[in-house]
Amino acid sequence: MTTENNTNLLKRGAYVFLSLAVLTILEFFIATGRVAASIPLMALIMIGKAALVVQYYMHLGKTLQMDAAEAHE
Amino acid sequence: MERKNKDLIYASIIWFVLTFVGEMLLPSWRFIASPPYSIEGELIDEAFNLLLVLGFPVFTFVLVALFYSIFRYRVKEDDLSEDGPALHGSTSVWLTWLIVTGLLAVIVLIHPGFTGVSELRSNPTADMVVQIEGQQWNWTFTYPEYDITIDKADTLVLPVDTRIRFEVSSVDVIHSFWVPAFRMKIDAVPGLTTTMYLTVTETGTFEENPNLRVQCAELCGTGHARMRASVEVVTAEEFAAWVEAMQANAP
Amino acid sequence: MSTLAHDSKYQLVTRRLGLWLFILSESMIFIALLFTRFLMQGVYRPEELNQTLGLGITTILLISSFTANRAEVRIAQGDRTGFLRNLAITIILGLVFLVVVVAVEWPEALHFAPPSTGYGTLFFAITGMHAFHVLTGLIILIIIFFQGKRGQYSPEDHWGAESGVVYWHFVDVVWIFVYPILYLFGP
Amino acid sequence: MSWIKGILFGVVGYLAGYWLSISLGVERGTEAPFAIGYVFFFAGWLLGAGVWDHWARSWFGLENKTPPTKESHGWKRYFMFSTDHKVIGVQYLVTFALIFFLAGAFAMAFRYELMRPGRDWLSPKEFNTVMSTHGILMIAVAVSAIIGAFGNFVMPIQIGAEDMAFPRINALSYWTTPPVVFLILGANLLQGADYGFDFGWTAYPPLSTVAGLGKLFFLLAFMTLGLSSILGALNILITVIRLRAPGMTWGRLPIFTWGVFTTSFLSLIFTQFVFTGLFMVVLDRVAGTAFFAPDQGGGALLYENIFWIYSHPAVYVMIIPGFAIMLEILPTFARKPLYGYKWAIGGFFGIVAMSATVWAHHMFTSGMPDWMTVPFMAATEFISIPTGIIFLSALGTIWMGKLRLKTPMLFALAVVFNFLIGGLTGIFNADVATDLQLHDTYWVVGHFHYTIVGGEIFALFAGIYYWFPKITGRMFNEKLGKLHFWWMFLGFQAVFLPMFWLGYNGMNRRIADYIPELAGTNMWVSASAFLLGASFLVFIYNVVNSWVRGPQAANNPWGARTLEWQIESPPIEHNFHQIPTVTGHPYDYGVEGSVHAVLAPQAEAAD
Repeated sequence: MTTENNTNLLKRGAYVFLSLAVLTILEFFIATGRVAASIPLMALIMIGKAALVVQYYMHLGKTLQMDAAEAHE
Repeated sequence: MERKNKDLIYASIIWFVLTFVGEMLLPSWRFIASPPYSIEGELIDEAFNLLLVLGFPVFTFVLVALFYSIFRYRVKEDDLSEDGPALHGSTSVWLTWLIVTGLLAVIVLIHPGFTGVSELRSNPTADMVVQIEGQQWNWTFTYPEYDITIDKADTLVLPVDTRIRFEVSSVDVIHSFWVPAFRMKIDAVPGLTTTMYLTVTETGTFEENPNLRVQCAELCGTGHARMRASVEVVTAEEFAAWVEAMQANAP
Repeated sequence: MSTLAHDSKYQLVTRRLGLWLFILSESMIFIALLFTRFLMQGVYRPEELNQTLGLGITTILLISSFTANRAEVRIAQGDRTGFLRNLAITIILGLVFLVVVVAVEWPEALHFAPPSTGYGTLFFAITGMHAFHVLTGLIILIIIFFQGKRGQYSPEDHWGAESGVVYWHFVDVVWIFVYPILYLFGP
Repeated sequence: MSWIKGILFGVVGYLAGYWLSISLGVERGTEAPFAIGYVFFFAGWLLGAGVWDHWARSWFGLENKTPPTKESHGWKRYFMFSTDHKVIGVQYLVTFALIFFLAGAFAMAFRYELMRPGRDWLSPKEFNTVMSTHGILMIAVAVSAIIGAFGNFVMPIQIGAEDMAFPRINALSYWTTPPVVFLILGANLLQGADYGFDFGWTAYPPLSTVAGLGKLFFLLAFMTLGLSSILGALNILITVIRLRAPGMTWGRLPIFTWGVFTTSFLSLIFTQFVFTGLFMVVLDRVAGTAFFAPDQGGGALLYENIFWIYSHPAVYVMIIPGFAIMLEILPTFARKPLYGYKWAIGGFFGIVAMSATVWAHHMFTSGMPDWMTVPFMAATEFISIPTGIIFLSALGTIWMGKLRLKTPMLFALAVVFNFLIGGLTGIFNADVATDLQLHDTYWVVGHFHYTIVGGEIFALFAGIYYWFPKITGRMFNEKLGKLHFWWMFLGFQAVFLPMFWLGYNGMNRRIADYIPELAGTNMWVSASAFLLGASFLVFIYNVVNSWVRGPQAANNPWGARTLEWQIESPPIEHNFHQIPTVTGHPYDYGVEGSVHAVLAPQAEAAD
């Protein structure tokens, strides 16, 4: 892994965090009634947030990909 | 190949004969020791007997395949000289097997499965209500129409030829209201009122048939085993007399 | 005897898969508990519930995930100081989260939703189970911190740090579900 | 020795936990300090048993001690925190054999009580506890024995691996089990109101939330067992996925390995549900929560659902490894390929996939709504289809074979016979109408003993006899083995066949006393039960005697083809001198020129 690559990773981490923050605040406003919407929307946001963390912070995709790449070797 | 066919034919004949004889004898086998005392009980006994009849060919099939193989193909215990033929079963064999087992499952699912459920549960009407309340470790029977409550009862009196709704509840832990002679049980769950409908068809007492008893069927603590009461099914006139006597006795 | 199984890269993937299966198994606890929430109470939530405080601790946990991610990237880069700094922030944020939940949130909830009520039962059981996971996560991160201080991890081999961080993210993911379901969903 | 150190650390941990909870303001005399104390006991036990010496020291910058090996510790390694999968396998096997006999002794005790109606040798509460102890200990055996013993000993060799993927987690999952037994027996030793647990192994609330320290012990024990099961499953899954030898493709995996592999999915995912359910009961007891208070929206049905979401898949956790051992042994002794290898694997996957969809068939009488009963009845009937595949596979394998009726083969054939009865009687339970009569009666007792004892425990014994020469390097006495088989087989039929009759004719399960009309059959069942119990004396004598002074066993006494038979008996550390290369199918009996594996590839060939 090169340093440049890692700088990108840091940036990506920040973007992911920003998205999470925005989504959380959105959730909060939905719940407190300042944005008219419903439980399904909150559920959707919640799943989206979890997917962001799982994919970009926990590298699920990468883990599975590495495994598949090996199988082809 | 020839030997294979011969074995298949022999085994099939044994299976067929065994199944035939068995199916002839099954109806006279008195597995169920005492008669049902309710319409629902008759239905459940019929379902039971039907499942026996349907299950028997499967039973004999596996049994014949198993024992035919054991007796026919047995070799000396340390004989490693020869391997058997490398059979894997063709797709058609497997598909046939899947279809046959699947069909069997579907058949028992439709009848007695679905039909049983619909017959047992489709008629929510009753001539009479009896409230059953379980507590550690005795039963309370209430006849709301007659204003009779029997606390820690030792006998449940029911009129014959009557469709009864049992409303079952519990004050402490889970119990289960079971009368073996009626073939029906329903749990008494704290916080819920569960219902069970049945039509009593025969008169009788616990002394005549020990299956005429209320038995707790869900482990409920120390006194579980002896949490029972006898059931007395009486004629309408006797029941009326009993009701009158109970009401007269009430304070 | 040298085999594929001993190859460090191969082993790393094996361990990652193991950790993921563990996470899958652990998440079943929360799936069961969160389903129970709907079964018992539907989407009922008491009016007195402090949603803003919930937002606050959610934010704390999210930031801690962010710094945990930075810590992991730093050690992969070979930047030990950055790794330790980010990890320390993560640990402090985690501690703050735990303290707020136990010392502020719970005493408050005791008033309007004691454990003897349906909602209180769920609230305390779910946040308690989560707090227990936060605690284990913190212990793991603290051990990793001191190991890192002793110079244990390298860009090539930092599985210990990676696993702790992934677990920490898992704790965060659980909270991502717990927060809306307990605090925000409502009739 | 890990045991002594573990108990020592555990007691210290318990005292620390107790003290901590008291000083945090938890009321003395309630159950909470015990529960917290146990958590610390458990941690202390694991640390003392070996986690500290061989694992945790490195977390604190200290040097780990090396795990015990045959060279360094000899037979003592069996009592230590060994990370060798073969040692752990033997530890599992012996421990669970002991638990099995102990649980059997409890069964003897309550069968003695049930010999005559009205007998009061055991008080009702003692009866309930003895019966429940038998239940939960046997559940522990059924869940862990095959997977723990042979899943550990045999499976890694079968796939050509040196060890499990995570040897230390493997040791951890074994050392998690002794506290289960401590707790269960501890509950039996308590006095007065704290004595025992009287709610069966299912622990339905509200009965299980009634006060009594013994009940808390039970709940903690069951949760601990779940933990062990999860860790073991995780290890097995990763080992099979990652550590197969070169050439060991999924299509060449021995069927036993497939069995433990598919089973492990169930353990890994569903055990957490029972853990959660029991956790809720513990919370209701010690923390005053209201999960099972009906007026708060919870209640008994909530628990029943969560409990059976685990506990029905759990019966497949028990039986699939049993099927797998049966299918492993049949080809060897019929000298024919496993009939429909791929279909059998499909059968396993079918069972695994469907097992999570049938749980509420345990609740037909629970008062759950009607719209739930019908789908669950349907799912239950359909799970007979994948089970049928296993049966055809077994029957096709012995059909036209060269059957050598050695002891392991006899046990394997008995699995077919017993499970046939167990499976067919299950149809009566699956049908809603007949289940209204049969639920919670001796019919059910007969049914699940035919499936789990007749299916799994017979397979366990088949496995013990089959792999005994490999594990010990010595041969057992074949005559005594056969004697044990026939004694156990006939005794088993005599005990459990009459139970079907008892159940339909009015004997419900878990009762300390019954109506006098059922006396004759109960007398017969009890007498047969003692006979069945006595058959294990033959087994114990045979195994102990053969282990100590049996004749040396050949490397491959059965003429089997899978990898574990191509290496020394007993295997060397790390199993293989060189990792084998798998070149063919494991069950190609009667196939010209098929070779399952090449063990030591020639140096010339590589050139």
